[in-house]
Amino acid sequence: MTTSTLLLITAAIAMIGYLAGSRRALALAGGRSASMHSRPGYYGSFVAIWSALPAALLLGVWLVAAPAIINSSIRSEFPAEVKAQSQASQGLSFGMIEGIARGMRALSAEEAAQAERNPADLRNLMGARGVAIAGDPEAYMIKAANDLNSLNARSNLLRNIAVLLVAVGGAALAYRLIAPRFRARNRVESVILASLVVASSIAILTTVGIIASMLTEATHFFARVPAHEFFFGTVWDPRFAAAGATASEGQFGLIPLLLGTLYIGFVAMLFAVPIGLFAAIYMSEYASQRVRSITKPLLEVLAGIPTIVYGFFALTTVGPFLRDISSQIHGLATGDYSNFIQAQSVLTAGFVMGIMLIPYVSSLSDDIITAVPRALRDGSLGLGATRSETIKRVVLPAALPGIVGAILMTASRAIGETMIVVLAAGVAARIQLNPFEPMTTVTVKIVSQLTGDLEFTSPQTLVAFALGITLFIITLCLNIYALYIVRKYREQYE
Amino acid sequence: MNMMTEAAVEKALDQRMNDLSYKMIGKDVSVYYGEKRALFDVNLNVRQNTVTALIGPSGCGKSTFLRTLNRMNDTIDNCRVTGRITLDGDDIYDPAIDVVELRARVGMVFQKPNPFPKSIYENISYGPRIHGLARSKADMDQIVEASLQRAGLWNEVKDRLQESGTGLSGGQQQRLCIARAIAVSPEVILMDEPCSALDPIATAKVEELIHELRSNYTIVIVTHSMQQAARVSQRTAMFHLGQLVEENDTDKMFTNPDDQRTQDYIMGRFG
Amino acid sequence: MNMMTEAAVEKALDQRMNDLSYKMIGKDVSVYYGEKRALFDVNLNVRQNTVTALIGPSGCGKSTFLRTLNRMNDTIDNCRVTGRITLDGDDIYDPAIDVVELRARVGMVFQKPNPFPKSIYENISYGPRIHGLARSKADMDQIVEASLQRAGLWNEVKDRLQESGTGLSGGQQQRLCIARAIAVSPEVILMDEPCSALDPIATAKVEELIHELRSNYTIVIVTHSMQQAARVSQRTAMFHLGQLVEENDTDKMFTNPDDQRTQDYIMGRFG
Amino acid sequence: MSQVVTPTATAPVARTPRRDIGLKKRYAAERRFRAYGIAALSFGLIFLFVLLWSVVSKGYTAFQQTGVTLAVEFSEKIIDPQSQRASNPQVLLTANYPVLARNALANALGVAQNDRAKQKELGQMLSDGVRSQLRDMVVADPSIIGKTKTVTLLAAGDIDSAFKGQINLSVPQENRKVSDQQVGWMNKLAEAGALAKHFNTGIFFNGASSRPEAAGVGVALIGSFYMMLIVLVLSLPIGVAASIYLEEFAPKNRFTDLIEVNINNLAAVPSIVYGLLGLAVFINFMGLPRSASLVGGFVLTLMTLPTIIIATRAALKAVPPSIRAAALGLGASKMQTIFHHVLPLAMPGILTGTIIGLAHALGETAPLLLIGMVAFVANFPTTPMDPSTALPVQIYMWANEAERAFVERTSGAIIILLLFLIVMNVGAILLRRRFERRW
Amino acid sequence: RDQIQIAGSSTVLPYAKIVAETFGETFTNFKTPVVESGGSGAGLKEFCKGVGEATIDIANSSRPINKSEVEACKAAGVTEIQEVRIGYDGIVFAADSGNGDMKIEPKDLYKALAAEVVVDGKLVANPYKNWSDINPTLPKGPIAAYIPGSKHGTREVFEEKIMAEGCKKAGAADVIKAAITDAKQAAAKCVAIRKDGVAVDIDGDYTETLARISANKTGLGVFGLAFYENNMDKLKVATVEGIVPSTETISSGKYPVSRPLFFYVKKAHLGVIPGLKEYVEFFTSDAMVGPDSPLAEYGLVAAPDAQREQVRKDFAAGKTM
Ligand SMILES: Nc1ncnc2c1ncn2[C@@H]1O[C@H](COP(=O)(O)OP(=O)(O)OP(=O)(O)O)[C@@H](O)[C@H]1O
Ligand SMILES: Nc1ncnc2c1ncn2[C@@H]1O[C@H](COP(=O)(O)OP(=O)(O)OP(=O)(O)O)[C@@H](O)[C@H]1O
Ligand SMILES: [Mg+2]
Ligand SMILES: [Mg+2]
Ligand SMILES: O=P([O-])([O-])[O-]
Repeated sequence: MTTSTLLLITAAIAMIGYLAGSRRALALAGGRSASMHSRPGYYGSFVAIWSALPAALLLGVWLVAAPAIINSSIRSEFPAEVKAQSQASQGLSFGMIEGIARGMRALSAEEAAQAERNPADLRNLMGARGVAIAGDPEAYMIKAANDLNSLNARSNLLRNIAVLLVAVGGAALAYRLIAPRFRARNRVESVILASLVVASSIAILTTVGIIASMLTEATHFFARVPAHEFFFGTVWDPRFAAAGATASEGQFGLIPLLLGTLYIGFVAMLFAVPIGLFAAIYMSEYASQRVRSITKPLLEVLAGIPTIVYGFFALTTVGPFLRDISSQIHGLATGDYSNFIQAQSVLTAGFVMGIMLIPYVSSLSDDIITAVPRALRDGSLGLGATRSETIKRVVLPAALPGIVGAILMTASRAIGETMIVVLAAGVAARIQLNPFEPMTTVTVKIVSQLTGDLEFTSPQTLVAFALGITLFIITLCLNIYALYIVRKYREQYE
Repeated sequence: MNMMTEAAVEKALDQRMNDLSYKMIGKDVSVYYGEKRALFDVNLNVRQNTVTALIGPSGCGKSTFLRTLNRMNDTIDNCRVTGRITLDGDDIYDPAIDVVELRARVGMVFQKPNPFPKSIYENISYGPRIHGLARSKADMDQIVEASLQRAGLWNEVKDRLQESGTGLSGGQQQRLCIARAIAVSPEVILMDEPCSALDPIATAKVEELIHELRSNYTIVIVTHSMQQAARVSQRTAMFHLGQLVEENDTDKMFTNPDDQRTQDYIMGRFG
Repeated sequence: MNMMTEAAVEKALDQRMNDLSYKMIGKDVSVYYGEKRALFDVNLNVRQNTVTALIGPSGCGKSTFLRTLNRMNDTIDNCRVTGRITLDGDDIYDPAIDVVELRARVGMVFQKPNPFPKSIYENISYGPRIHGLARSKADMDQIVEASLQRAGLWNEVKDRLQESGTGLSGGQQQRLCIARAIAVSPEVILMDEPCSALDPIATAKVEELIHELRSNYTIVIVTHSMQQAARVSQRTAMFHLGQLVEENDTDKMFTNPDDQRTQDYIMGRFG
Repeated sequence: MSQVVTPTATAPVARTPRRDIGLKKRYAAERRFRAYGIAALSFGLIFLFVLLWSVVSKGYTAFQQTGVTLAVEFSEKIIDPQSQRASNPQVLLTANYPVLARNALANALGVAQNDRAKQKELGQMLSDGVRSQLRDMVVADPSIIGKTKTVTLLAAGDIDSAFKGQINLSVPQENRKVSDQQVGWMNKLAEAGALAKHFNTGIFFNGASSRPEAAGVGVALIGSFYMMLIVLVLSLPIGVAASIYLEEFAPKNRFTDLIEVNINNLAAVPSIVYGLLGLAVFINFMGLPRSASLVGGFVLTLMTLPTIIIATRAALKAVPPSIRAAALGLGASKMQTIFHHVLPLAMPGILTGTIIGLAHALGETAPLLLIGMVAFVANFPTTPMDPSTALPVQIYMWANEAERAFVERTSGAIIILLLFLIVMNVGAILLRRRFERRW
Repeated sequence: RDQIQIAGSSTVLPYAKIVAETFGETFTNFKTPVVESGGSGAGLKEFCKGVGEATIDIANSSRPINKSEVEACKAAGVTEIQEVRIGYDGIVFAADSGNGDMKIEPKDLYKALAAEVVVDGKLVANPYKNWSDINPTLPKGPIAAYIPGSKHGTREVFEEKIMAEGCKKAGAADVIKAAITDAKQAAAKCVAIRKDGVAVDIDGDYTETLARISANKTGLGVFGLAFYENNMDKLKVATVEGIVPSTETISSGKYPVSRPLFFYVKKAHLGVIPGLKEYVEFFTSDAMVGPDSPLAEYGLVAAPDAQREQVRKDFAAGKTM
């Protein structure tokens, strides 16, 4: 029986439990289910949960634990000289044994016997069955493979019995608990609530994981580069240190990257927020249902275009266009046709990124604005307010928390974006305030330091982790501030 | 009740007013919600400086008619109005008409109180501010206080003007909405059951307000209370199943109506 | 009015009931909205199979008290209740109590009609469905029809059961909410001004419903109409500024109240 | 009977002077406001069309592929000179099939067998993929050996580009990859009808290849499909469940505030960091295989979750409390209230979050880099545990290829990705429209 | 695991892809290897994670593995690493095809791109604006150069073979040495690139450089030979010290700017991962990396015969680092 059949059978038991539980509840109620605490379905679900949940848990544990146990028991049988090798190479041998075991299952009984007698034949025999193994196996491996196969078979049998027992047992236990005053709904709901909690904890686990996966490497970085040079440094110039010819350490100033991140993000928001918000307002308040139902998904396509497309769009179209137009303007004004907007610039990146971000603002805001009850609009319109006054003073304030949520999400996306910045604003880390000049962002550097030719043990690569953690903390602070603002201005309608 | 004597005075006044011009004229007004027809060729005129009461069983189209008078029906997606309604002789459904101005001139108090989720102060000051009716903060404070006073809410909320309007009790919200509407001093005030959530004393206060307003404004009020209709209005219109059954002097209506259905309704014999 | 004679019969009945146990007992109930105290140590008991009317000026705490009886106050963020309220002897604020079951037993009609943005049919059938009160589609149809009939809405909506409940007129929405509440046959029904948007006939219909329900259910009703309180209730409680001023037999209350304030309020002398 | 008064019966009244409520200015503001709306919407749409146009105009040619139809002689002399295929099937696999194709081409163009230089140039006109194409034919049916069959072979990528006019043929021949001789042959074949453009099914169904003419997004499509399925199946329920808990159940305190802020913050984590996380957790810790779409799906799920949670929470917040009160008052449990009333009303917002989150996940490359999905994968994955790539990865990799023929294919792959996106979102968009209601 | 897993350099990727694909077609009982891209450093990092089925088998690299990396490898249990040199990558300078002939000397490029140059015996911030300011034979337009960003190994080669060389030839090295005693710092000064936007770092691939050159016609870009050969119709290549870059001039060592390419194999995996040994043998065969092979056709500069033979021998002998 494979795992999926087992799961199917467990599900079937749960299903039967559901039906039996509901039945029993109905019977107890004497047909008047109102005399029971909960609806029959809840009793059914209660039984089903008690049958499926422990069984699934057991199965999960088994799936994790059994291979580990079998692995160690096979390894304990390894010949002494193999045991003397490192854990890693033992692991490799085990991998090979697994391959052989897979192959043995494909062989017929006599072929298997032949292989056991003469290990040198094994590779050819298996090759003929389409199972590739890398080299000629050693003699002990065939025995181990056979052991592995039989252990696995035994474990699977045990597992199936245990899981099915638990499923049936759980169902029976729960079934017996059914009584008129038994609060099945509450029990079922608390299981649902527990699963909601589990779902929310994934977000927390993710955070923990992100921090943990960056922290050790970041500390390695700070062991090599003083923290103050990183946090307060104004020059970003990590020298190339691969082959060591010019192996000076370089400078890891965070400030230019941070400024670039905030600046480019700001410019992007400058395009995305007004455009997205006005588009949302127009779609939800002015446009006909038809127009809205077409334009909204269309705008959403903007969020799905891969960012590399935006990047090349900026690189080949927007950047040169801005550069040329600036030189024309400059020329008309002063007679000197030199451009004041660089082809790669904060403006180019902000603009193109802004386009990508439009749907982040527009679609969600549109939903939230639409959800504002009509009575509020009527109240304002009935006082003689124009549509725009109603929107500005009544609808938008009422929709504020959602809109701020959308804007925060947009800002987050702007901070996390790489490809557009690389292609539109370049990778030069500089401190300056002219939007027509290139700058770059923290994210860009995280990606490029992680994916380059750089020696992975060097601070040049490790700095990516320090950058990641720092960015994480800075955006956290910005978000806390945003939450505070929302709380302050929230208007809860009835 | 001392209102009855007042009503007599009103009646005399009414006689004089009768020959005054109509403030609003509705001719062959029909309203459709999608396929469903909610009003059937209603012809009803609203006299200047008069209180007109609309009565009729629930669902007969009173609110619908009221909303046609300041085009609040426009905000309902599938709602369609035919016929002609004029305000001071101008067709309000004329595309050239300015709905915003119309609604500023024809104010409305809705059946379900709908305070903005803002502070009580802002609820009231909202209208005056958008119309630019207050020249200064002091001016505005004064408007807010006066409006709340007139709606009989001032005493209850004067210490909590900065709290949210949605945190008020049902009756308080209703009075807040009345105060909000009168704060912009419209020429015509449409009130959809303004006293439904009010206790007798608050009701009396609102009725007093209506009396007071009447000399300068035109008022149309929907009410389910015959007594209230009799007390506050000079003219009464009776709706039934989307049709205007009868429109008449209030006195006549309640003593000797022309239509049998009116008679029956007032006597409580159908609904 | 023929109700008066009925009221006499009721009175006789009431005498018998007086010694029956209380359905709900409120002891020293206080409610705070944040800092603000809305109820001050209210001691009010609700008798079984009796209609109790809550009266008092707008904003005095009637709705607040009503909401404490089925813990709807729980849903208001900053609201806090102290004191003890029991239903059939069980403290309903006991952590062990199942609020859901409580609310299924103590149903509520809100002051502002709040239909679900679903079809009329679904509005009514929702409660019975979650409580498993219907065994079949036919059963459910029957419940829906009966509830709408009893709330006096059936004739108006029987052809449009699949249309949205939010597309009804104000009074229709109110009756829809009444129908929705009685569809789950709770033991206690709390009604917050159930007739505020209803015309006299619809009101009469609802009052008739209350009469009818009374023999099997316990009813608490908030009303602003003294007449209504007199007509439908056996017990009346008068609130003022968050305090329970007096609770008494309705007859006594309206003829010879113990408290001066009650007297004044009923006479329309304050509010 | 209603009293009918004709409007004409009323005498015109002396109108009281109208109050000045600043209408002129307010209307100007109103018009401006509306114009901003139209401008904003048009701006977005115009750029969408500009982008689409720039992609489609460059990429539509990728859906055509130049092929050469030739009479190929499956000569035994070349395939199996020693006639040992019966005993050793291996010879059929290792035979020199490109020679068959080259000979066929030489025949068609009348090039002598012994002109080595010309033969080499001829060979370059055909794709290297002819080897496996012809081999597969022979292995499938060894009886064709010795016969002549008409076969359509892929032209080499450079010939394809030249034939589509994408190589500048006006530069001296040493500055381009196709020689004048080859161009001459190409034109000759085209005139004879042997060389023509066909619909390029390979771009949809082939796996990755270093030869542009044989390269396709097949593996990437499957990988993206698996990943999107995983993302949808995991992130939507988890995201909605987490939002429900946080918005409706969680006590409002510092800790839940922290969680809220933290989730918002997760949205700002650069996507490559999710790759780091995936590498650490799923590959190094849990021991899942590299380059597998399962891991990719998990990583993208984590990346998408914040988007869905933020959108869902905003939508839940926007549901009026009166609806909740109505249901609770009927004795619905909180759970029932939420699942029966609140969630359906919040559905449009949830679906928007899903649409945007999935769109983002579909187009993301960086997190896949560290878990080994930015890779050359030629074998088709059968399960999500097998190595595969994703559409944006294929686009990214093709965009970095040197060969000219990959330029149009890059745009072609983008078109395929957008089509995938549209197919993926259509359901959600329709569903969202059903849930939208105004009240 | 029945599939070879390779990761590393994006420069080696195109070659590895060709080999992998041909390998898969030739050895039908093995699956086609998976070749990841992601940079030499990232590839080596994965390589040095340890041995076992969960780790990669081969790391491609456009630079030799570093000592500290070998140590990190050892620490993780990857003790036996076999190095395979596959050939050379030529680095060429090219401009848009619309430009006239370009002849580049390291000293001219140094003057055009250094942060500080020597004028009248003194170090000053680079004053040059136009190519022709430096050398009248160069084009008239403003200087613009698109050079590999510091994440690329090519950058190092560029600094070593052009900047440092040019620094010496232009006589700046002596002036710098006179001013700065610390040899390391002096060397760093020599290769410091100007930061006024004239020299633009490219962290992306050559396609990006090509796009930038198409958008800015007077710009000079740095490309790999293979990339250039595929885009000859759009590019005009520059001679360096009078030598035209080609596979011949590079393999003979006449053209100065090139770098070796490698891959690294885990010896421990050789007997365990099916096809691994065969793959390496296939890769190093003349049919793949010889002068007339598909890789050479693509643009790889083949190593001299003796070197290729040595590589094969070393691998067969199991020579580790
Ligand atoms: N959510 C709330 N937040 C703050 N204060 C509230 C809230 N709800 C009610 N109040 C206040 O509590 C007091 C009692 O309100 P309640 O709604 O109980 O009055 P009520 O007797 O029902 O009045 P009405 O007849 O007008 O409905 C009022 O002063 C009201 O403003
Ligand atoms: N938005 C709507 N969509 C569809 N039908 C509607 C809508 N609003 C009202 N109706 C219907 O139109 C009719 C008239 O409604 P209206 O609200 O005018 O009644 P009403 O006289 O105000 O009643 P009530 O006293 O109950 O408020 C009713 O049958 C109602 O159901
Ligand atoms: Mg109404
Ligand atoms: Mg109330
Ligand atoms: O990817 P590279 O290591 O060759 O730059």
